[in-house]
Amino acid sequence: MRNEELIPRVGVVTQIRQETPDVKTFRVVGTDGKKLFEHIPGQCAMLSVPGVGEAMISITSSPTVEEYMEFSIKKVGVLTSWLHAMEPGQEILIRGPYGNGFPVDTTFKGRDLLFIAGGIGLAPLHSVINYVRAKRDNYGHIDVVYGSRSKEDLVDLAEMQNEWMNEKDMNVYLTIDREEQGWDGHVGFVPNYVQELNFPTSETAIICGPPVMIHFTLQGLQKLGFTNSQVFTTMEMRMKCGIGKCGRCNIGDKYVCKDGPVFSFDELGELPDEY
Amino acid sequence: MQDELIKRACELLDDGTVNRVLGWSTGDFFYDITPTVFGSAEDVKKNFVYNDFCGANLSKYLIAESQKEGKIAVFLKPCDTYSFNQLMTEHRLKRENIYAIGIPCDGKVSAETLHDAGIHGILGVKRDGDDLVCDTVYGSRRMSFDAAQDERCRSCKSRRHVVYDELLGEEGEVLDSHRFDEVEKLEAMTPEERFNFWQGELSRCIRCNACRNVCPACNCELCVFDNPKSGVFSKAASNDFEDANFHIIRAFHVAGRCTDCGECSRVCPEHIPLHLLNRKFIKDIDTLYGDYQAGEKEGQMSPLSAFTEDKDAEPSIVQKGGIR
Amino acid sequence: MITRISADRLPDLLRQISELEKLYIPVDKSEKISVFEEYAPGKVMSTKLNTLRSAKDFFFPQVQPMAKFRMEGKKIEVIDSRTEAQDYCIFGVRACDVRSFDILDRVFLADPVDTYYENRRKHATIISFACSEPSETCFCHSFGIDAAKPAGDARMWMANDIIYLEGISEKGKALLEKLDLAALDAVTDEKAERDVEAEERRVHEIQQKMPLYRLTPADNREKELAIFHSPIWKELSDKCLGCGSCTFVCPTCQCFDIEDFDGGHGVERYRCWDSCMYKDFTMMAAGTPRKTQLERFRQRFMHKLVYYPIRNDGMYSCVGCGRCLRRCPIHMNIVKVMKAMEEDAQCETKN
Amino acid sequence: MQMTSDNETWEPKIIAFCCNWCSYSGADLAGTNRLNYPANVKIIRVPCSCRINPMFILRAFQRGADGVIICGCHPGDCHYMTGNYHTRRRMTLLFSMLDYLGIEKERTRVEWVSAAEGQRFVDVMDDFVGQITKLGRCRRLEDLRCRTN
Repeated sequence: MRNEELIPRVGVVTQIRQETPDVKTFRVVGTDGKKLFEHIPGQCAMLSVPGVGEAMISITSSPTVEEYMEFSIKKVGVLTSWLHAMEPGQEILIRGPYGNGFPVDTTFKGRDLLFIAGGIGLAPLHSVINYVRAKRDNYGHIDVVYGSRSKEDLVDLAEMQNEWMNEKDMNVYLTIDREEQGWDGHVGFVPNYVQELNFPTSETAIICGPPVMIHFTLQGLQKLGFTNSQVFTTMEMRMKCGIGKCGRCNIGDKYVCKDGPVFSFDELGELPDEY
Repeated sequence: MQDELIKRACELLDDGTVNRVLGWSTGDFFYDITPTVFGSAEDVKKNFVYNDFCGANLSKYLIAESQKEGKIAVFLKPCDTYSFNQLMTEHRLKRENIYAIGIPCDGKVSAETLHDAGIHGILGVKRDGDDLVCDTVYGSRRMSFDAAQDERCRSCKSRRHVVYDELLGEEGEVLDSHRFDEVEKLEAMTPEERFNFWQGELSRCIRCNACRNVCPACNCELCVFDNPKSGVFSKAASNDFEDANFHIIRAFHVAGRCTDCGECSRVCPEHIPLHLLNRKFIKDIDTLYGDYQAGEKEGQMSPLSAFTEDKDAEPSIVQKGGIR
Repeated sequence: MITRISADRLPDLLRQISELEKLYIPVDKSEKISVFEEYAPGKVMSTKLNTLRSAKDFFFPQVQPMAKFRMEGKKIEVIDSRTEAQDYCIFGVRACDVRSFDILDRVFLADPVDTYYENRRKHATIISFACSEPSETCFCHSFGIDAAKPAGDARMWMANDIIYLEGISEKGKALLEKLDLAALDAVTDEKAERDVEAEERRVHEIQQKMPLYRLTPADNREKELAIFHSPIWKELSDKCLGCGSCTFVCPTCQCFDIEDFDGGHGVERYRCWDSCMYKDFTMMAAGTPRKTQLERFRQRFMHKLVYYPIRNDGMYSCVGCGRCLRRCPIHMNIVKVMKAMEEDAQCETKN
Repeated sequence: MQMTSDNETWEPKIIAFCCNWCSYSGADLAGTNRLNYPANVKIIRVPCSCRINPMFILRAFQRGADGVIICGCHPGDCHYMTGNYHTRRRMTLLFSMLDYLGIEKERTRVEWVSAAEGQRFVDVMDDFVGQITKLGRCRRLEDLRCRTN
C-alpha cells in the first residue's frame, strides 16, 4: 500500500515562541530532525493531535528556510488550546502541504507588492513576505500594512522592526485599533489606513485578516483604482481531508483546500458568496 | 374531506382569523406529501392536499411557526393533537398564535409500503371498501387498506382529539390498540434472542437522525448528539455499540414524553422498528406508575419527573422477573 | 456476445462465481429490507429495484478506519493497518448505482487519489442487473442512464425465466470466461441478442408511461449565481427537517468526516459519512458560513445540479435512483427541487 | 458465547457508581474497618446517585465492564432530598430497557448503602461480583475499539 495524503506523519515541535498573549509560533521538524516537506508560500498543513482534533493551519515560515517549518497559531478552539499548552519536544501529527499557494513565481514576479494583514492574518502572508525578501531581485517595491487590536497583539513585531524595516525598498506600516501608552505609531483600522496611504495601483495587493477587514479593505482598494484581478486573498473554511473530497470547504465549483486557499477577487466574484 | 378542509382554510384566511395555514401539499405524485405553509386562499385552493398519505405530523413545525408574526391555522389528526399538548406542556408553542383544527383520520398509508409489496409504477390510488386499488403502469393492483397502513395506524391508540379550537368531522374514541403485543412478544424471548433481534435491526442504522429530527418530543435547542463536547455526537463511528447507545439514549430522553405518534418508525430509511423501544418505556411506565398517556392533557407531570416516597418499585424488580 | 442461461440455474451461476472470488449479492431480509450481503449457498438474489443502502457502501463505507495512533509521553506512533483488498465481485447492481460509481470516481480518483477508495474500487468486478419493472420513482433516464442496458464490467438481464449475460470490460469478460458456463447449459447465440433487444424495447416502452419520463435536468452551468440567489431556496428549505437521510441513502453523496476515537489504549482515526445538511458540518471556531438550513439545503442541491456539472463537463451528481424520493421523511426531494429551478428559470425568461 | 470466559485468568470488571454522601462513605468505612471487598470493583464517586446519566452505564459496558452497580443513600435519606427517588424510577426503567435489548438484567443493579453500612457495602459487592463471575464476560455492548490488544 503506497503512502498517501490522508495518513499523517509524525513531527516534533522543537521550539515554541510566545508572540502575543494568544498567539504562539511552533517550530516543527521530522523525527529525523529534517524539514518534513517542501511547500509554496500560502500553502497549509493539517496539524493534529490524536484524540484531540485536526485543523488546517497555514505554514508561516518561508520555503527558503531549509531546516524547519513554523506555524503561528492563535488559541481559539480545542486543538489550538491543546497546542498552546504543550511543551517543546512534543510530537504532533502533520500532513500536507495542501492548497495552491500564492503565485509567487508567476503573477507576482517582477511586480510591486502590497501586503495588508490584520491580527493573525499575518501568518499566511509571513511566508510570502520572507520568500519575497529571500528572492529580493525577482520583485519590485514591497509595502506591508499590518494592524492589530493593540501593540501586544502584533505578531512578529520584533522581526518586523529588526529585519523588515531595514530591508531595501520595503516599507512597513503598523497600526493598532486604539491609542495606548508606549505606542507612537499610527492608530486606526487597517482599511482606513490603507486608504490614507494611497498606494499606487501599479502594486499587486494581498489581503488576509478577519472577514470584515477584508471586506472594507477591498472596497478601499477599489476606490483607489485597484481592479479585482490584482487583489489576492487567502480563504478560510472548515476542512477535514485537505484534498478536495470531503465536501465541506466547497464554494461553488471550487474546493478551498485544493483550488484555494489563495484566490484573486476576480475569481471569487464568480463564486457564490458563501464564505 | 379535502374539499372541506380547503373551504375552511380559505374562510379563515379570508376573514383574517389567521394569516397562514399549515397543511400538506404534493409534488409529482399524489403521495409525495410535504408539510407546507400556505399564505393565501389562492395558494390553498391550488396546492392544498389531504389524502390517505398525509401521515406527516405537523405539530413539530409549530415550534418555529408559532414564533412568527401572526396567527397560523393548523390541521391536526388525532395523534398529532397528543404531540401538540405535549409541546404545550413543555412550553414550546405560542398558543395564542395557533388556531388548531382537529380533523378525523382513519389511518394513513405510506407509498413505501406499496412499493415494498411489489406494487410499482403507481399512477393513482383509490379506496374501494376495505381495499386500496392501485392504478399502475403494470395494470391494476389491489391491497387491503389494513395491510397498506403504517404500523402505527394499524395499532392506533386513539381517534379522539385531545385539543382543538375547532373540530371538523366527527370525534372518535380512544381505542383498545393492542400496541404492546409486539413488545410482549420480545419480552417473552431469551436475552440472547432479544439481543440478536436488536443487533440485526440497529446495525442497519445509518445515523441519519431522521428519527430524531422528525420527533416532536426531540425539541431540544441543541441535542446531546450534536454537541461535539459530549463525545457522542451524531457522527460517532457507527458500530454495534454506538448504534445501540444512540437509540437507547434517544428513547430514554423521550421516555414519559413520547406520545407514541410513530413518526420515528415511519421515517426511518432503514425500516428499524424504533417504536418498539418507545413502547417498551410506555408499557413499563404504565405498569409501574399507573396508566399514563403523554400529551393527553396539557400540563401533565411526566412520570420521570415525579416520584412517590414509598410506593415506587425498587430497581431490583427487573432482576426479579422483570416488569410485567 | 450474449449468453443465455435458464433462470433456475442462477444459484449455480452464483456458486461458480463465489468459488472464484468473494461474491456479494442483494438479498431480501424481509419484505421491506434488502441489502447487499456476501453470498452463501441458499441465499436468493433479491429482484427489488433498490437496496436500502446504495452500493457506494462497498467503496466508501459508512465507517472506514484510517490509522491508529499510540501516544506515550511526548511520542506518537502511527500505525497504518491497511492491507491490499482481495478481488471481489458485486453481482446485481442496478444501472443507477453503476453510474454512481463513475460519479464517485471523479471525486475520489481525481488527483490526489484517495487510496482507501481506490483499494476497494480497483479490486471489484461489477456485474449489473437490468431493470425489468422500473417504478414511478425511477428517473435514471433523465441523466442518460439506460435502465434496460446498465453499464459495469458485465451485465445481466432476466426475462421470461431466462438469464442473459454479457461481458463488457476486459475484467468482466475475463471473469465470465473463467466460469464453466457449459455446465449451466448456457447458449450463446443470435436468439439471445434478439431476446435482449426485445426486452430493452419493452422496458423503454414502460418508461415512457411514467410520470417522470419527461423530467430533464437543465444545463445550469452558466447560471450558477442566478440560481444561487434565487428565492426558491427559502420556500423549499423551510420544510426541510435537517436530517441526513437523503445524503446517506444517496449513491452519489460523498461528503465525509474524519474523527478520532480514543479507546483508552490508543486512538483510532476513522472517517465516516457526513452530511452537508448538518449544522456542524462547516462549523469553525469563528462560526459557520452556512448559518441556516437554507444555506445547507441549497448547498446540497447546488452541488448535485450545478457545481458538480461545472467541475465535471456537465455530468450531474444524481443518478435518478429514486431513493430520496422514497425515503425523505417529508418528501422534499431532488425532483421537486429540479422542477422549482425550472419554473424559476421560466419566470426569469418571461420577465 | 456470552456465558463462557475466554481464558482462565479472566476476572470480572465491575464499575460501581457511589454517591458521595452515603455509599462512598460506606465504602470508606469498610476500608477503615479493614473489611475486604473484591478488587474487581472500581468505584466512581458521583455527587448523588441521580447524577448518573444512563450514558455513564452504557459507556462502562462499552469499555469492557461486565457489570455496573449504582449505590446511593436509602430512599428518604438523600442529601439533596429527592435525588435517589429519581434514581429509583430512572434506573428501574433503564435496566428494564437494557434487559429488553438483551443485556442480561443480572448485570445491572441498584443498592442503597448508607455511610454507616460498611459491612453491607462489602456484602453487596461480594454478592454482585459472585453473580457477575457466574455470568461471565459481557460482550454484548463491548466496543471492539476499546480492547487492550
